[in-house]
Amino acid sequence: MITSLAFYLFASILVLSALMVITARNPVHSVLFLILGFFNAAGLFVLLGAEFIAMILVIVYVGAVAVLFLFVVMMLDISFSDLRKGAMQYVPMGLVIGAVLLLEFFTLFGAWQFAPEAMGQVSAPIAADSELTNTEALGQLVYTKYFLPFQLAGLILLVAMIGAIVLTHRQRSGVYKQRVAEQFARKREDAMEVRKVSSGSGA
Amino acid sequence: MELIIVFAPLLAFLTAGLFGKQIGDAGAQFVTCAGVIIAAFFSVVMFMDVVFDGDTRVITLATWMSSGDFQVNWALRFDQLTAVMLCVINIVSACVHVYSIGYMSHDKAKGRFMAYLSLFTFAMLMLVTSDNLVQLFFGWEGVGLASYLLIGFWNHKDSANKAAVKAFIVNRVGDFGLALGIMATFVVFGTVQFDAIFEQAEEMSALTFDFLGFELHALTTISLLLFMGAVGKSAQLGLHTWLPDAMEGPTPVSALSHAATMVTAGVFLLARFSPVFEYAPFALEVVTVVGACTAFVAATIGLTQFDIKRVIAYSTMSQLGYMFFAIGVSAYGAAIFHLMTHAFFKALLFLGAGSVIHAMSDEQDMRKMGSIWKEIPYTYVMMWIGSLALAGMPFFAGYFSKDIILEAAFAADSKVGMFAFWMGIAAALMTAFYSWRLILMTFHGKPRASKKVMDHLHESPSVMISPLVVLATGALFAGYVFYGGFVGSAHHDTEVHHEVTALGDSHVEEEPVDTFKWDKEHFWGEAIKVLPENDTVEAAHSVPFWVKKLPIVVGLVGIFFAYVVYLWREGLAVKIAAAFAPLHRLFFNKWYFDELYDRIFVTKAWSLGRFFSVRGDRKTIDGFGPDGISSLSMRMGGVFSKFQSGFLFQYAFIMIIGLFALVTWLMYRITLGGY
Amino acid sequence: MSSLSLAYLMPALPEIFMALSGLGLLVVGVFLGNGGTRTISWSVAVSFAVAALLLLGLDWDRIETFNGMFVLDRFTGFMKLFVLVGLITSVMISVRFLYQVQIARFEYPVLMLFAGLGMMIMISANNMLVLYMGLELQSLALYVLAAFRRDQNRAAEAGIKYFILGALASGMLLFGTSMIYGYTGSIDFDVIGQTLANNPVADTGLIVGLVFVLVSMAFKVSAVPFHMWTPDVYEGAPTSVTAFFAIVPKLAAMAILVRVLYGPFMSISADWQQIIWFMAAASLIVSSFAGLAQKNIKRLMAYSSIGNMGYALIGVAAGTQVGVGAVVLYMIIYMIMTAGVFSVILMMRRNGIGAEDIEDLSGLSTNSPLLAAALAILLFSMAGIPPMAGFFGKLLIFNAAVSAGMFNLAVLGVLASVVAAFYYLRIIKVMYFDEAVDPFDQQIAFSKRAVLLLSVLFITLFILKPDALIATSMSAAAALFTG
Amino acid sequence: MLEVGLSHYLVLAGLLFTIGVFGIFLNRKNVIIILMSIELMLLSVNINFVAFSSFLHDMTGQVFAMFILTVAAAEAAIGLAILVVFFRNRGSIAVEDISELKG
Amino acid sequence: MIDFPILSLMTALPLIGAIFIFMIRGDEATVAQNSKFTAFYTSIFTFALSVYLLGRFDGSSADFQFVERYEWFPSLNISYHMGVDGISLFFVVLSAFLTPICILASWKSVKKRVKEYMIAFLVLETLMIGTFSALDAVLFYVFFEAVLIPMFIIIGVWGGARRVYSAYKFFLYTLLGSVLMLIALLTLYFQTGTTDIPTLMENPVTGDLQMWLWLAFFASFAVKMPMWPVHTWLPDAHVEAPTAGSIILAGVLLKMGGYGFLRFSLPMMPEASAYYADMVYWLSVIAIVYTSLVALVQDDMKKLIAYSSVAHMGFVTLGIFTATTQGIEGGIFQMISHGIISGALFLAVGVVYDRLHTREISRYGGIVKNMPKYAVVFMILMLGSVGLPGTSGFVGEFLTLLGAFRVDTTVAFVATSGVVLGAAYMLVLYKRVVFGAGENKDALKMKDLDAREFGMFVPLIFMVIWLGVSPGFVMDKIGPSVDKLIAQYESGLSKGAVDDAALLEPAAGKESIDE
Repeated sequence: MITSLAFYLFASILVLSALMVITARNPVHSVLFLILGFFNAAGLFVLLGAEFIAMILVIVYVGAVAVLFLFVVMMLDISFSDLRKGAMQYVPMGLVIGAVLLLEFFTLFGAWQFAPEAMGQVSAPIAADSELTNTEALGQLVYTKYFLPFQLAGLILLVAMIGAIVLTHRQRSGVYKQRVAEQFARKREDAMEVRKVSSGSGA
Repeated sequence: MELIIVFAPLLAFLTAGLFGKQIGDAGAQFVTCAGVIIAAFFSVVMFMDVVFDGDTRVITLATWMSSGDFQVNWALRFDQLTAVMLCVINIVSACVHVYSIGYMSHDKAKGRFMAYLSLFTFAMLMLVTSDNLVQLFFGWEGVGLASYLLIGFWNHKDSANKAAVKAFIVNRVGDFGLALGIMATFVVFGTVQFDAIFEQAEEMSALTFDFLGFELHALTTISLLLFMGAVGKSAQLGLHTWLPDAMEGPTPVSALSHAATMVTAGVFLLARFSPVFEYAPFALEVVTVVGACTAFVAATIGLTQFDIKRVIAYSTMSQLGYMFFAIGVSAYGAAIFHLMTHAFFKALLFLGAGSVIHAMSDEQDMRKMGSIWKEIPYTYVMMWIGSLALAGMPFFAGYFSKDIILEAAFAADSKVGMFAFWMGIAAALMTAFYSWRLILMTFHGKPRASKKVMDHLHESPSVMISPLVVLATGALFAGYVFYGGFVGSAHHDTEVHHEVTALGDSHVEEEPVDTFKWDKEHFWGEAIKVLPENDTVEAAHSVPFWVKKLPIVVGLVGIFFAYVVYLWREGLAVKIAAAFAPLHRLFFNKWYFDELYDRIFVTKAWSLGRFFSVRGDRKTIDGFGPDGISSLSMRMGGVFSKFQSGFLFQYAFIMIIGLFALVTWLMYRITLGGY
Repeated sequence: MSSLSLAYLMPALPEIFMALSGLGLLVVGVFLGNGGTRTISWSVAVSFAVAALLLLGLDWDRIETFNGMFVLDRFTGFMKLFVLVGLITSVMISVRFLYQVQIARFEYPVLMLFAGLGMMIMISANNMLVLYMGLELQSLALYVLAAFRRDQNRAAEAGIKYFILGALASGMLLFGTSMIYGYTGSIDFDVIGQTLANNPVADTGLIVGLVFVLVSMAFKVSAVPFHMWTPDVYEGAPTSVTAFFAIVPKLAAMAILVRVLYGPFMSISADWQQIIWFMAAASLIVSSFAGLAQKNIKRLMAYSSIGNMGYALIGVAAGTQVGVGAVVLYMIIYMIMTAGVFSVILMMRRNGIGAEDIEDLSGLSTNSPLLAAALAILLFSMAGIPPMAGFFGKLLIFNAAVSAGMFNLAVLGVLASVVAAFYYLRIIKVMYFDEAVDPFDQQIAFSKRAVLLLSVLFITLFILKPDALIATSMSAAAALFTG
Repeated sequence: MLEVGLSHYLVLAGLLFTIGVFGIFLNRKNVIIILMSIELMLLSVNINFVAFSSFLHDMTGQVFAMFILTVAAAEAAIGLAILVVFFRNRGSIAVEDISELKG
Repeated sequence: MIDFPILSLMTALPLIGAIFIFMIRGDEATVAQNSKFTAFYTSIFTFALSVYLLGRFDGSSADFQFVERYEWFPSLNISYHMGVDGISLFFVVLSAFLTPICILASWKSVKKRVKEYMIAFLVLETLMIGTFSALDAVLFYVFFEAVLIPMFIIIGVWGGARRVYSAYKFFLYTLLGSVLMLIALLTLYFQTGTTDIPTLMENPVTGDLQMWLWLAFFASFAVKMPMWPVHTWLPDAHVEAPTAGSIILAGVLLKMGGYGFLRFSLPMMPEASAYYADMVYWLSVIAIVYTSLVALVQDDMKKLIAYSSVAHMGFVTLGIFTATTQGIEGGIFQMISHGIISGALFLAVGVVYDRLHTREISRYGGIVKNMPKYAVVFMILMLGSVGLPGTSGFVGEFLTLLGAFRVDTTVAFVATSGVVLGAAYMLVLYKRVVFGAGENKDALKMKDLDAREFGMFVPLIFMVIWLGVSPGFVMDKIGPSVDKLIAQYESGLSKGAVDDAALLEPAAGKESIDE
């Protein structure tokens, strides 16, 4: 019963905040609603017994991704005064499509069926009585069975890093940096020039 | 010998045509004349062989076409009919060749002209010697071509070119029928070879076959189709319009091809097909009616024309009408007889007219002639002979042949026969009238030409006159001499028979006179077939007296009227014309055939062509086809690329719609679609 | 649980080598700085070559590793081999270009290497998770490459569009995967396949999940209506990147599409055949017409690639071994043609500035007849006119369609090919019939010449011994059907 | 209804997914919102995976969700980087401004 | 029978020549000169080979001769299979005969990009010969469609003012037709498992499918022929193409359609051929009358002749689908004859076009004065086109009509009327161009044929007359093959009837049960 209530609470806040994400005028608000939504989703995951996912959702998403969003939103400092002109032209059709799509999801998900043998062929059954914590179980799988995707995830993050750097990193020409080696290599002759100034003319 | 007859003109043509520059004009004239004269000589020899010895033969030269059961050979057939034609063609042609030397002496392209004449002769010979329909068609079209070339000889003249094209195309209309006739023959008989066709004619006489969706009597259909070809070539009513225009060609051409030979090809064809026509009585009736009408209509037009050559041309047409209704009443022999005599006197008339034109510095309008008979006496005489023969005055060639035709028509004892007879009589009256109209207007009365022309007036050189003499001989005696052979009969007209035998004697000295029978049965052998019940020529010998004499009477009446109107009472002609104004206008305008055809066919063809070209091809087919599709594609390309608006949300939207559509469709199919 | 023995790693040797060499080259690149771009580029090309050799050295009979998540068989081996060939080509023809447009940064080849690695993994994936990871590895690298010319507005725009739509597509992939997982309880291809084979009447949820997966793959191969990114990205991305996009990822995406459909989902082929049918038809129609309106040759090539994917999808839709063989052959021929065409497009530079409009080719046949002739041959091949190789690709595709009874698709395909021929012809027309304009810069890198020459030779000489490649393609296809 | 089952989670995920999708094409103003919509979609996927995982008693779904989170983070990084590049060029990240390439 | 692959050699030789020309280097004039000579000698040599081929051909046999067969796509059971029978023999020879003439015709008139031009022509020759000697459907298709490429280039690069439009139209139109054929070919392949033409000919398809297949083949060949109403590309293509292009287009390319009908439609789909025969008849007849009328009003010489080609091809399709010996032999003969005559006519137009640079009929007139030789040549060709007996045009036309008459007199009747119209437009053309007072001074300044030009016409005219007088040379060699074709066709019909009966039987039985 409590779980049910919790579910409805989390779910309704999640949906509402999701709606706010896409409708809020101020992108900063959107990000904040997104964070709210993530928190609630984390709650749902806890309800489902997936504590680890819930935790990383909070840590990775709220802590990193959403903050990154916030950072970018603020950095880019976009004026949001001009309203969405002409955006309404898609709304009616979008609503219709959305409604039908939702209806389809409802019918589909409202009576979800597993394949008859689905239960029997799970490859990594969840241990029955908390022999392993959720995190331990995940850890065991990730480093053994899912070794390949794990490595790939590393590469993906590497690529993301390279990409982010290659796209945004700039060598600014007007920035003064301290170059120690240069400073040491500097000699007196380089710094000083002795000129003879002929009389009668300026320096 | 057979090859020489046919191919000597061809060789002459090739020599003169290909090497005209090398051998020069004189060389060309010599070669061509020699070629034709040699051919003429051997033709006479051949005539003896075939007619007197009955030595008919077929010489196969080579295979022409062979496709499945369709076999056509290049072959030369020499039978009595061919022999007659050979003589007529080669003799007239020889005369014309020689005459042309003089007539064309001022022309720049003498060699070309002579070459064309020889080509024409060759084609004509191929036509008459062919042993099958297809080769006949070859000659048929060949003469058409040669006539086209000759009519358009003065190719800088637009009128000549137009006339040439017209001649060819109108002839083609006839050929269209002929070609269909040949095909029908092949389909019905399984062959196009004459003997094979004729052998089967009788057994096929009840056959019907599908033509244009109708179930028609086969032999009648074939006959009518062939007749259509003949109508075109022989300028019968309906397809005659080219003939008067063809007078644009040099006069020797008119004499040779548009009087003596080519135009008679139709008669020849029908005579050749007598074994088939005999079993197609309806076709014969049609031929009779068309022939009779032609004879009449052409004569009416002849009454009103002023161009000397056109008058003769209409008279030619009229005479051809006689020949056709002769055939229509199964008097094939009579038709050929008239063909032969006509060849002589009409060629004579034409060449005489040519001589006049030559003398009058190329003037052809009779209204600008007159009072010149003293200046050109030989020509004048020749014209008289020709006209007398044409008018059917006794003892001239035309008398014999025309009379027998009219008698045969009468003797046919049928409605169409009588119709033909009376039309023929009417035409005979008019013929005599316009013949003398021609003579009187041309030679008598006051001089109406300019002084300059009158001063230049001169008699033609002997190279032109001598051929006239040869032809005049024919016009004088051919009828009398050949009457027995062509149409005579041992049973009824013994008198003529005996006389002719005596005359013919000189040619056939080695022949024992008593075994030689100079009558039509023997003369024609198997070349012409007449069913016994249709033998009108035979019956013609026993028609009532008035029938026999009526043509002479009307002829005389015609001549008399001509004198009245054109010599004794000048100005009467105008009054008569005014009195019968509508009729005169009708006649003068050639019954409006040209205008009618122009309106129905020529203009329509052009406007239809333009319609198809612009509205059909460009607007409809291209408009809805390639051009339409391509512009539609371009427009669609524009539409599709407009979808590519550059707006991200739209792209996403389209993706979502795609997804949505697929999901919805599948769910519909699975849940509701009863899958 | 098997240890990480060498035998365990062997089947993935080329990939492992690529990963290591990528890491190594990255380090080297950092030391060399951007001046080392050329060196790194050629090193990357060499790495690809070595990987290809390693791949050839392996036994291609079906073998699985990494707990059944990675598979090497004739099909994957063959496709990966050609992916590597395409990668080598792409690197070769882009080196000079990077310097020309001043984006010579060593990350570029390294990213290509990682993208390539992602494709290799993706092709060999035997598990939805690996598939997703490979796909993302590839995609992320591609997003960056698209925007690589960061000082240029159009490149950045291309990057954004590609990225956002790509992310949307991978969201769909995941959503679909989750449904498949939810139905079968597994993400392994083999298990999914087994489950579906046991349940011939598939569940709606599963099919909808498949639709989502298919849509994301359709996005990768740019099938209509999920193609919207293609023209913009092709036009906006730096030309060398466009060349790369056109040559390689399509091949990889088509390979994995085929593997997914003909592997786990083979038993419900009746369901997905219709979806593919629809996508193929839509691609053919849209690309052929939209191509007519293009002026930019890169954009035109985008539509051309959409159309070509349409043809390949016809083969996919056939649902038969012949169909798959045809797809393999078609994709390979398409890749080779595209490589040739893009090497020409990369040569289109006038006074140091890239020319991208079709009109810029005006009168090329007088200025450089050989180049024009080569391009004409390639374009005729693209239009599917015999005796060029492109014709045989289409021939096999249509053959597959006909033998699967899909006449309507075959007819649509040929009709679309006629419309498409129009825009290929337009380029030829511009080159041959129009008046000459200024000639292009004459200095052309040897590598581009070589690629062009090889491509043209392949296209023209294919006819002499077509069976070599056809038979191989067919046997590659057979690998999907024996397992 | 009160008993929360699998379907509840799935429907919730569906709802979130739809909202995410809507966010993409209804938004005209700011690309960042689109990125956030994508995050919402990924979240819905994660809910799906975790829910299935829970109800199937199978860890695989959670493993998958974990990797999705990882990749999503990487994606976000790349996406924002591209966005920054674009902003530097154009001075705007309004969706309607991203329309130079078209046709 | 023969120990070296003559057909492959003939096919490859021009290509080798083209490669040779491709490698010629040097300054422009030298390249042009050398290209011309290389092309000419290559084509002459090819022609010599074709004469040899003709000499070695066993006219009494209906079999394919000079057969070569090598593996090509063993995995798909498609092979490189070449050979000729009586039907294809003369098309091969015709191609080889016309190419040197084309090259001569372009000797002076083509001034730009001579090298490419010659390459295009030699490649074209390769493809033409290949098309007619291919005995594998896929191989045939490869050659058949590849022809579009050089022709497109020829029209587009060396063509007239609207060349681009025409080149596109030509290319896309014919491509559209042929791709549908490709699908049909594949279906045929799927049904029978082979693309080998002789095998397919012996095993005609039956049932409903062939109706569709036939239509697909028809789409291709009808466009190529071209038949009404898909003919509109032809006038445009002809008008804009350079002289030699028109010669080849009219002389050979149009024949591919007719050849296709004979090779594919008739033997492989006999029932459908019989079923659709009426439609073909009427399309042919419409083509004859309609396009003749259109030809009548053209102001452009080439366009007029192009329309006349459509009309003449109408006779061919008419003849072919009568499925009678005369019809088919006539159709083939008509194609050969038309190839020579219309090729020569286009050449004749080219001669004056080279001098006056206009094709407007009204700009000419009276040129018989200054160009008597030309007038004679043109006259003979014109007569050939009109179908005067004694020229090759007559034989084909007459035989096809004869065949048609056997089958349907109404059709024959209407078609024969085309003969009249044909005479009309050709004579009017001739009159307007050659005869007349000659008001255009430029036209009267034109020089007569020079030796090269005259030399080109001589063989053409010789052929026109020789084939007209003695067509047996050709017909005898065609005969056995045509007989065999008809036998196949008829056995296919009867077999089809049996099959259909078998198909109907169970249905009938079922019906009776239901009742």
